[in-house]
Amino acid sequence: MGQIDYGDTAFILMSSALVLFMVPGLALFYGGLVRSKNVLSTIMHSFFAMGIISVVWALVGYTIAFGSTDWALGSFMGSFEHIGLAGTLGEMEGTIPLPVFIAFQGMFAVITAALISGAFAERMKFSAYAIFITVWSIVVYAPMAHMVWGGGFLAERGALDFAGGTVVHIASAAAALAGAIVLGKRKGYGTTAFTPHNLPMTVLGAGMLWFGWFGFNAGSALAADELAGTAFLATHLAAAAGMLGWLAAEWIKRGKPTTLGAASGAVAGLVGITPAAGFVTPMSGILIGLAAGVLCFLGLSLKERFRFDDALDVVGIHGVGGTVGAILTGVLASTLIYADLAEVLADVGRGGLILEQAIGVVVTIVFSFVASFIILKLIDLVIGLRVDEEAEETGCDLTEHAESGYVL
Amino acid sequence: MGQIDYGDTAFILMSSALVLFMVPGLALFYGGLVRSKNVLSTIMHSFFAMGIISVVWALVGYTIAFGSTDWALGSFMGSFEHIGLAGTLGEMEGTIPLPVFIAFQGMFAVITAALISGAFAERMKFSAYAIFITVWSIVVYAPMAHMVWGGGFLAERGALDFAGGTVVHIASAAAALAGAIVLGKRKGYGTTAFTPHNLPMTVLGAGMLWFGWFGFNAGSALAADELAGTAFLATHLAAAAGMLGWLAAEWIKRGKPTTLGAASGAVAGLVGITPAAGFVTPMSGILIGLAAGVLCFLGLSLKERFRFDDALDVVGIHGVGGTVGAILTGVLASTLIYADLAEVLADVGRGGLILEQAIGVVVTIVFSFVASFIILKLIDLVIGLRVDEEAEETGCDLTEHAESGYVL
Amino acid sequence: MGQIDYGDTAFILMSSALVLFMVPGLALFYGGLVRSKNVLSTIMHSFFAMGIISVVWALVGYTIAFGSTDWALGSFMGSFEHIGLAGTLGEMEGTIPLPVFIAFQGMFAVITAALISGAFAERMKFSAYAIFITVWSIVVYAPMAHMVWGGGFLAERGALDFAGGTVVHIASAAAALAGAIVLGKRKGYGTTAFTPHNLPMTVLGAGMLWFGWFGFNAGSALAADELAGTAFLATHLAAAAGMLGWLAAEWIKRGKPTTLGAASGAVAGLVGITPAAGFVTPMSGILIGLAAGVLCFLGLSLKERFRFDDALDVVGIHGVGGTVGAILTGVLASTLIYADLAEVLADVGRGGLILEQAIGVVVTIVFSFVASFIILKLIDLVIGLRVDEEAEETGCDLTEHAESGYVL
Amino acid sequence: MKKIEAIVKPHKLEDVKDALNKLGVAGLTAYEVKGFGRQKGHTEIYRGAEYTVDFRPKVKLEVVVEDDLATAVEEAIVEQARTGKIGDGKVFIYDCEGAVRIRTGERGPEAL
Amino acid sequence: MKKIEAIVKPHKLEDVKDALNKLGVAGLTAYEVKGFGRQKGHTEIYRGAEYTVDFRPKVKLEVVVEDDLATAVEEAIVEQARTGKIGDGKVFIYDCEGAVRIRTGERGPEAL
Amino acid sequence: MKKIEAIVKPHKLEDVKDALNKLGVAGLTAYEVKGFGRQKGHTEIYRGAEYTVDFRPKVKLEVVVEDDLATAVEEAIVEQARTGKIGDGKVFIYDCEGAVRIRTGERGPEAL
Ligand SMILES: Nc1ncnc2c1ncn2[C@@H]1O[C@H](COP(=O)(O)OP(=O)(O)O)[C@@H](O)[C@H]1O
Ligand SMILES: Nc1ncnc2c1ncn2[C@@H]1O[C@H](COP(=O)(O)OP(=O)(O)O)[C@@H](O)[C@H]1O
Ligand SMILES: Nc1ncnc2c1ncn2[C@@H]1O[C@H](COP(=O)(O)OP(=O)(O)O)[C@@H](O)[C@H]1O
Repeated sequence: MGQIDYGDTAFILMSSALVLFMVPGLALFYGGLVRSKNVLSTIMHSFFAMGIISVVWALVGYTIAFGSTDWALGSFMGSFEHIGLAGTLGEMEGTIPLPVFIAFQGMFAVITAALISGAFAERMKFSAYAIFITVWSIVVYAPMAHMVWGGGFLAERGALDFAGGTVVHIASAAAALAGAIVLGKRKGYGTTAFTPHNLPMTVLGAGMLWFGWFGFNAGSALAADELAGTAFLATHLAAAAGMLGWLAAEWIKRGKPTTLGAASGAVAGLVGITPAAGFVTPMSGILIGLAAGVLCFLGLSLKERFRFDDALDVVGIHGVGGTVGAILTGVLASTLIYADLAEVLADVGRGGLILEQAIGVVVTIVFSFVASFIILKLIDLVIGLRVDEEAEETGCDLTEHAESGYVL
Repeated sequence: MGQIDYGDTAFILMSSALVLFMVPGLALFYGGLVRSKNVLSTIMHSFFAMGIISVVWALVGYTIAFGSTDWALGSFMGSFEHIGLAGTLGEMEGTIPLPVFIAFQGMFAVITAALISGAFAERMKFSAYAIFITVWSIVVYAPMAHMVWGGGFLAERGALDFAGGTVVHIASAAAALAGAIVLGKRKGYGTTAFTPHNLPMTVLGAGMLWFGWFGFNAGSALAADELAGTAFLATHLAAAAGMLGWLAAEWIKRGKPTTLGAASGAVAGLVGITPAAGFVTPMSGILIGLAAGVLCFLGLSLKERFRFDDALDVVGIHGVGGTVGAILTGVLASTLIYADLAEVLADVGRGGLILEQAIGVVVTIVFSFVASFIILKLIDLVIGLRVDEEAEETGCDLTEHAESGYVL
Repeated sequence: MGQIDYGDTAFILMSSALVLFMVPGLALFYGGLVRSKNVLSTIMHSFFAMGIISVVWALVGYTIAFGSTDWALGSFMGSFEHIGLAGTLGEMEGTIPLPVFIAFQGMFAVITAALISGAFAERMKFSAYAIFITVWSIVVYAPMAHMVWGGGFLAERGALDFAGGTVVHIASAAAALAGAIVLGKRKGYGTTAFTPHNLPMTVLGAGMLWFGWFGFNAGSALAADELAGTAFLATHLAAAAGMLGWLAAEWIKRGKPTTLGAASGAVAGLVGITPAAGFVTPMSGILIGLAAGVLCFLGLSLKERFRFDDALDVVGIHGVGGTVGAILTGVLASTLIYADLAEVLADVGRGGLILEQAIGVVVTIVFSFVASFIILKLIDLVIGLRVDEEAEETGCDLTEHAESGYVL
Repeated sequence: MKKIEAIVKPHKLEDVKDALNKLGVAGLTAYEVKGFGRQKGHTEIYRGAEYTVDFRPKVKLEVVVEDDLATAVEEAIVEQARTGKIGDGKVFIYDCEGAVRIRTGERGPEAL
Repeated sequence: MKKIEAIVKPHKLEDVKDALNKLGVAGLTAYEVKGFGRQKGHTEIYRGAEYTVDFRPKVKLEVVVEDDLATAVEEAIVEQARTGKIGDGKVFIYDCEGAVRIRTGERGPEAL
Repeated sequence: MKKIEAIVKPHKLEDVKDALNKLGVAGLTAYEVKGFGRQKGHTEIYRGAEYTVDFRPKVKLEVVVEDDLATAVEEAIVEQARTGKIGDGKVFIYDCEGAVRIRTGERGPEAL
């Protein structure tokens, strides 16, 4: 059992707080993009995840993700030894107390669930949403975390995912895609203008996300060491370059650089660097950010081509960005940052590593999409997923929550 | 004199920043709940506390709270040796430099004063408010902090209050109750609808509070150690469970779960866990949060039953939540987290501990209520507490500050 | 090469995150002050700086600021050895990894560029703005940072600037002055009312700035030690006193204390303490804050006297506040905090130190003003600085970014 | 039919609506307006500069009624909206030539 | 000239505008209003207390047209704005005595 | 009495108000509206998608005056609100049958 380091512990405690802070950030990022009659229901999607997923994490999520691999299903999920956090007091995870690690990882569970909700905006029943993310977090997220970080089979194969490119972003985007398909389009989609009602709110949300992402990525070093430092810097530069990439693409294709583009591009860059942050040099962060910014901008057209109503572009940003990041992690991972890489490269070569990354992406998409699809269909059967037409017209704030966002 | 630990110091510095950040969070939490014509005056209540109380803390508050107990009134207030922070440079508090401790504690003084203002919203003169919180912080808060944390008589008796259930929440709620009574009801109370003007603002405020509360509770360990870690996790789970408890109660009683309910419930859970965070296991955090969430929801009806206009429910949330937390701290305190507890239990038993907690609550309520009542009456006599009728109708933003919140 | 300290590293990583968070804070602080038709373009000024300046910093800014002094122009700028961050991995800066220092300093480059934009609000072309801050950051900011912090000639002379009174605040204010003059007044200046459209947004921004400033000033200790602690406390008290100073001046001169005054005064206090934070006692923070609060309030009249349209008072707050702070640093620097001061005082005396501070101020103003003026004139010649009249009337959000801030 | 427009203090809207409802008025339309009049405006202060704002927040309500109800409506509004202080507002009466209920196509007084 | 005022459901504004435009109406003015009528309001809940809100969001549009276009305009509005559900709104017709185009000073029907 | 309604560019409101005030008009009412007309709208871009917005922000003001002041008021508005560019707006004149000052109960021109 490790010896506690107070510096590392301070850092992960604060990183946990930062990741938690991303959730209200996401609430605002999403909330500003919908019409004002749905601002609260959209914000509630993220905010409520802070409640339900945190409790679920303590009860069962943690043990499924990080319980022992030493049982029949150990490649896919941890054993139930830590149910209700049993046996976690007084333990260590490296140089930090285990409860700190549990808190840190719990924040990831929360934000991942919340990310999905961007595809559900403006038409989903709150009760259905509540059930969905609860089940999803147990059945999809926790096993995914186990497979990649908890010693499960993807970890075994050697897929690199520093802070959650697959586990967080691709998994949530695949669920979002399932959601957009099962829910169907918003009333008026294609004819009515669904324009953001409050972009300053969205930019504030993006600022909070950027800020919190330092905890997400640098904190994933689980220590306040040089690795945390390079991950921090790579994260920052990727966000910056993501903004520039998106703005450049937009300026060329649409003639104007937009504020929403700047915010979206920064998020795209952050998504892209997530799997890579602890494996690449800071300067590679610029490349990854640029690529993610441009490709996510182009990825927006996916929903038009395939005609699904991913209201707030979870697929376009987290799906595309996560995939770009996962692949580029394979391409750009550097022994300067990740010494063990030398061995991997000797073993399977750069091509083999990239292939492994691609396998991780595909497994995640397939698993999360299929599972999400099934869960959603079941909920739809039993209680229905969608508010009725009139409620959609009135807005979900009033019909689902009996509240109005603004009385200015 | 202790040896400095840079990890602990880093943690308390950042915790201090987080606690400070709760104050603008509170400003928005409260600000969103009033009508738009009072948004600035309500925000100003919290924001101004950051100015006046910080300075007052450095000048006299700190020495009253943490000056030596070694004089005539030592059971009730510290000696004046550190007036103007005299003799604090180069000193240590455990493993952190004393100035860091002073800053950390100063933030508590600020937020406690600001909390009261929820009961004053929409009708109090700014000048009266400014005088009130200044006097209150010196005459009520600093002595309370001394009695509980500074070696005063409640500390002596063995009351447990990790991060301020009594000192912060109950003390401010008792003052709020006095304020609601002395000020009287808002014009139109009972006939006009006093509905929130900007709930996204309130939710953002709640998010900032949750984030900052990690500094508040985990920081109260004064070290980045396992205690900080369990306090952090207990705090997070209590907030989450508080949200769930409130929403469940609301869903059952009113038929809808509301966004404001989610935000209020999270705050209730955070209030409830405040005295307990460093004495209970993380899983107990869930129990305390649930209890606080449900009971604070029910506690809202107090103001109707007793017909006082506690505009933003300081009594219902901080009073009820603080009391629930203080009592449950006695019930759930665990030797797993707080080894010294064994001795206390051997001494007075669980019942004795709970009794001690109850005594702490009662002393705080009586002291703060009576003192606040007297201060308010005196101010009312001399300069008047309340804006005139027409000003109330126009809104305090214009009449007290010559400003408008929005020109959208 | 130093030994890494995890506590210090944790602290500077978090401080870097806090400084980054000041930028969306500034975006909102400024954004709330303009008319709603310019809210996004104003926010974009700050937000975009997070993108472009971060990348520019990694590419060339860092090496110009902190590259070796050991070459021909070493007194004015660093050598190009670290272009593209070459040769920075695996290095240390004191007890923290060099990449952490690079990230921390990069945030300063971002916020400094963003600060200038307050003078450009409501009338500048986005393309011209983008070019301006890019060039300015390379040609003005990085050399200034070198001269004061990187071993350049002002450092040599002994000017004290703990966290950027000259480098950040005076340099940006001088550029803002040049901008206000070259751009000219907003259409309708003097006849139309340019009143803030969303003061709660501005107060939130001020809260974020206050919070982030702890990273800015305390982080400038580059360690989580007692110096960081006193700098933290001095910063906090100066912000508080700045608010009180401004409010008092305003209450006397205008008859009302305003919310915007509270926010502006806090920022003024923070600006004032920036150069001083690591050289003065916490109690001196109160004096500096009070002075900055009162003098910045009075400094607002400069723009009326000299008839330039510094839309959001960069000169009045950052120029005046930075100057007050720089001079008072000379007056109040204390050997209790800064032991090496004894030597300086022995050498040149208090008067000599103050003179040196004044020289630092003058050099910064002249250099930044002249360079900014030239850059702006060149951009104006080539692509034009200002949107056309009709665009100004419609608002820059629509014309520059094809977006609307609100559809409430 | 007559159209009656009233400009009243914002906090009087509910009372007026309730009174009209009791009179048998089945519908009305209201919106926020800025009023300039004898009631003087106010001063706002931002960064030390004073701005005079001449407009006051008011609510305007419009109701179309059959001719014979017009006087009663007018009186009810005046009664409910009066505080006796300057700025209480006005009632204006206009002629309305036609009305249609969109849902049913009913015309004239039937449509109200 | 006639002034036609219509109170419609907010999401119908675009359709109505397009229809009028096709009829040759060159301009119109719209704004958000709160409507009270047969369509009942809703309940909001804040901190456990229930509030009844009687007003519904509507959009009012106004268009001044030459006399002979009035009927067509009225019909187009009714057609486009109808959903058949309660709360579809009303159309009111008034007489307009004069019109001026500010830019040119043109008067009467020319000004429209 | 006549009711004069004008739709003008938002930044002209203050000038118009001042001019009417000089003419002896003691009160008026204004509010923000969205205007559709010859002045074309604009395009907004969100996440790569383009949206056309046909409506422009305008301010509408209403003033009821005695008959003999109507022409002067109309002219003053046209003069102040004119920029000569498309979208300057319109003035419309209507008949007003009655007016009441709520505060005093005064009726007719006295009420203005
Ligand atoms: N001639 C007018 N035309 C249109 N609106 C008017 C007129 N005169 C007053 N108003 C409206 O009535 C409101 C109240 O008028 P004011 O002169 O302030 O007080 P009072 O109605 O008590 O005489 C004004 O704010 C304005 O909205
Ligand atoms: N007499 C009236 N005068 C003015 N506006 C009216 C009147 N009656 C109804 N309205 C407006 O028309 C809207 C729709 O009326 P309502 O009675 O709810 O439904 P419907 O038009 O289907 O009968 C109301 O919300 C209100 O804005
Ligand atoms: N027939 C009409 N009825 C009502 N409002 C109109 C009408 N025509 C124009 N308007 C209003 O006048 C404004 C200006 O009209 P527009 O045709 O754009 O320019 P201009 O007045 O210069 O001819 C429009 O935005 C609209 O608000």
